[in-house]
Amino acid sequence: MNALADKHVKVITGNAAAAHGARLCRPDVVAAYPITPQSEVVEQLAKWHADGSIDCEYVTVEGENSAQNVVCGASMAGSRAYTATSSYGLVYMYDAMLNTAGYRAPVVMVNVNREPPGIHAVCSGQQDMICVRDSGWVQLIAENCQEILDLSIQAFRLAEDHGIQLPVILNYDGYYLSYLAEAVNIPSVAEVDDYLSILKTQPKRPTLIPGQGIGCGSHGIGPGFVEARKKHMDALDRVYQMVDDIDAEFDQAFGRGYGGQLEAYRCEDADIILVTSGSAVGTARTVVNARREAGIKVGLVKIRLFRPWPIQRLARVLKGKKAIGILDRSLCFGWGCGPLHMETKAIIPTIGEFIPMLGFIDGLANMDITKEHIDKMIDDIYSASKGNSYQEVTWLP
Amino acid sequence: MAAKIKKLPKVCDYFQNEDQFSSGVAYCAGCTLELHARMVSKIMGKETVIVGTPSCSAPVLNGQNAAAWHKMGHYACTMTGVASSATGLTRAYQKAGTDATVVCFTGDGCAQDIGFQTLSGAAERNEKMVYICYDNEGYMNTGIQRSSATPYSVATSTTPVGKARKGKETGSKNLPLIMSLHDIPYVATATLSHLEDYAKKLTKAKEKSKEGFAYVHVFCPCLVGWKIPMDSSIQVCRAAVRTNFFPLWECEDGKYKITKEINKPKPIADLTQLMGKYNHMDEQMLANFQQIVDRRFNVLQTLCSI
Amino acid sequence: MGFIKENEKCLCETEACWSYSDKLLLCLDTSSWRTQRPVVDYETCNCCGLCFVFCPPQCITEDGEKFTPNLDFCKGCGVCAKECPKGAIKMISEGEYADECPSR
Amino acid sequence: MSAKEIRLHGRGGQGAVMAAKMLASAFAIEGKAVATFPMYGFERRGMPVIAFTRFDTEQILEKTQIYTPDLLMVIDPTLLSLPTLFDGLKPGGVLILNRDKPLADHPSENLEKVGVVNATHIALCEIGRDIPNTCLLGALVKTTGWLNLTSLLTALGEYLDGSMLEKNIRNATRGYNETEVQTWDL
Repeated sequence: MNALADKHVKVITGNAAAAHGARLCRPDVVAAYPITPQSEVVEQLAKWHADGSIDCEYVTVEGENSAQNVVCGASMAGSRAYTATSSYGLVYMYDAMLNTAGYRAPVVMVNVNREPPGIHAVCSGQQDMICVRDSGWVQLIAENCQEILDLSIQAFRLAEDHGIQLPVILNYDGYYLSYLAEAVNIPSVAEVDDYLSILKTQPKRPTLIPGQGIGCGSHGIGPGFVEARKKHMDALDRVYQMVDDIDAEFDQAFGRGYGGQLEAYRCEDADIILVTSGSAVGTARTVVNARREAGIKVGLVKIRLFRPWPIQRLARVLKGKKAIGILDRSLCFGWGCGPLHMETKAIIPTIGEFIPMLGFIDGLANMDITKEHIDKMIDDIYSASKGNSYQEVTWLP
Repeated sequence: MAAKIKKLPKVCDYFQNEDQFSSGVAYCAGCTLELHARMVSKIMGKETVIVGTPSCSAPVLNGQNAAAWHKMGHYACTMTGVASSATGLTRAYQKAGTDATVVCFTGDGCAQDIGFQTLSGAAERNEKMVYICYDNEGYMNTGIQRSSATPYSVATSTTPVGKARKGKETGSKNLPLIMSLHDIPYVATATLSHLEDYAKKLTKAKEKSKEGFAYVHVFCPCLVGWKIPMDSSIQVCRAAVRTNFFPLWECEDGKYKITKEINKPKPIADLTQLMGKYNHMDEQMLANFQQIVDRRFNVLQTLCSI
Repeated sequence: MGFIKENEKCLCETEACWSYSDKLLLCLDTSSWRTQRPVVDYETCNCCGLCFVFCPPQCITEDGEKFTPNLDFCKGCGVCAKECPKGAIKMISEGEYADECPSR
Repeated sequence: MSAKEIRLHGRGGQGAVMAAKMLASAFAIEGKAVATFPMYGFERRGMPVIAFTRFDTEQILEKTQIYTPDLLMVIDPTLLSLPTLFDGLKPGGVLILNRDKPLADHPSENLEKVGVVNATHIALCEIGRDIPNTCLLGALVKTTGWLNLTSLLTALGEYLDGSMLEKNIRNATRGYNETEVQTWDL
């Protein structure tokens, strides 16, 4: 295991890892508004800014809506722009997020997952990212502190790629990851510069330079609107391959790869699969390992790319399995199940066969997704795989 | 014997540019906003980036697909996001060392209402930009609804004249004064009847924006919404100044000054009679209105005496 | 909707909606809005230039000699006539000119 | 040594969260895998706070709260009366306690060992304020022997500098030296 003897390894929180990730990518403009449990990110960046150890414009805005508009504007003027938020803040910037996506501004944003408004809860939960699912952003989800840092770097690489030009949200669980301190390997700025240097070899995206008669955000009139939307969808299509590729590049450069769009953990010979995302994956790995030792052929799919949804790769992993369970930390209102569950159901035609699917809703509002819970889920999936009747959606605890 | 042009009016001395707009653009015939927009484009210089929102100006400021209506740099944004988007642009140019004058160009609906938070926030941070609010006293683009800039008693489609109520029951928010209390380098009011005063102020605002936030509040009558004859908009501007309804003043580095002193202010009825939106006013309402105008002017005079 | 196909010419060369004034500057035929036109009586005109500065679409031109409304763009609002201190500009109904060839 | 789980109980402002992080860093210095996180909603001075620290020779994958701790650290003596304090404590469990006197009775049947130190008193002497957290970390080192004092003192340097670092090094060292260990045969 990593030791602090290696001077690049530090015990830091998920939030600090996110801040380091941003720092290493050397953003030109950072704008953010503090919110629990994200505040540590903006505080850390502010501290580095005050120390003069990061060279950026740091805008202490008066609300998240402004934060999003600042980074969108800065990005369109050619800056590398970064913001961070959570929950109420995320939904407060919704109109501006749509703008950012429509402008194809390659902004990178960290969203520290927390329950959004409705029932007040200063607690973990992934409902916030579900609220902005259809905003046209790319959405990634991290499992642990190291991945938060690594994925921050990958997010800039992805967002700014000339073939993509889309804003990216990096999600990670509030509390369970935001405040979790683990040993994290922090690369050097030079290493990250090197990894991102490929962006400099690409054609320049259009930027709003004064005096050149350029306008940004014209009215899409008739076919112009349709064309812009179609291009956006096409770019999202290109994200699949790009996410796999840049993760492989990252593995080569830093020795840490994560599987791209998703990680299929012990899935190859598995009869049953549990699909989940975020911090719950770590706990699920330990349970899967234990059940494997007990002779149950169970595999685990970790969703890293939530938008666009990894249709093809997920379908390939799930094909031929006897039963699938999906663990959600949020709700899909109107479907009576969780969003990952609903999206997995939607790829049944791509899988090409019917497989029993069991949804589990757990981890709302800081409720702990325990090993016991996951054990029970695997029991249920296993039972369904044997042809027994099953409950389609189970709420835990 | 026909006269020859000896010299052009003084306001022309302030022009840095040709008119940057296309000759034919979609403002109503006789609209002061068109004159305003063209003046801004002449005065603000080459490195201007105009930040605008959905409003009467959007079909003129925003491009259409790949084509444009004017030659300035332009950024379209949401109603809430004018000052914040402009902040993003300003900071990006600062970081890159690019010369730029970022000019927010919005109506009162955005500045005073939905975008007020971001305006106030950007002013408090003293962002280096010019913010020009064209005040047409309501949401004119969407069908003449009231805004917080709509004055007392005005009939709009959301404050109509009925049996129980007659127009807007409260007065308007005094935004230029509020902005001056943000301790920013420059705040001014202007209107299109007093063009030299206006040009001077825009020029000063541009200079001051190198130091920080400059705010210019421009009284801009809307023919349709205010029920004014097509040829009379400039007259209405002039009457607004002469009645002290819209005094011309500036506040430079905390020092307030009336730039156009009115020796014998006219009664407010001289203004209201020019417009259909005040048609329902009775004596009592006029007296109330006069009181509001006098009170606000007194506050301004007091500030100018400091 | 042919442009949606791969490799086909698009309306916008970029991924998003950017406009370029040097490539295409749009222009409305605002002269068609007009129901009356300004006619200057140059005997009365003292060349003060107020029409020139107050004209909302800024379509009055000057050539060093005199001020002339550009009827290609004049919307016929009448602000120039109203603001003229000499009363040298009259707004005349377009009906009077209906038989003339269009000015452009 | 296999995996150990530690639960820290303190009050907002006493540095329970910081102590948990420092402890994690100290284990990391010794080459262990570590994971630590607090669980609270609002950050309020005086409100009871829980923090969790895990360390292991293997990579730590689980992200759950700690339900069956090997060790409890009680930073505020008044929290000893918390009815849920000993919930889940593993047999052979350890308690690190900030208190001016040893325990008079055996509070939990799974509790084998208690390290008691008057950390509030020591912190007031050494730091001048009631920040007993680093003193209790010294007590943990002494009571358990799970890590070396030097690792702990090195770890403090990752979070503190200048005179605060010196004061806390003295605070931790006195914690190590002045801890009284009580044991029970289970």
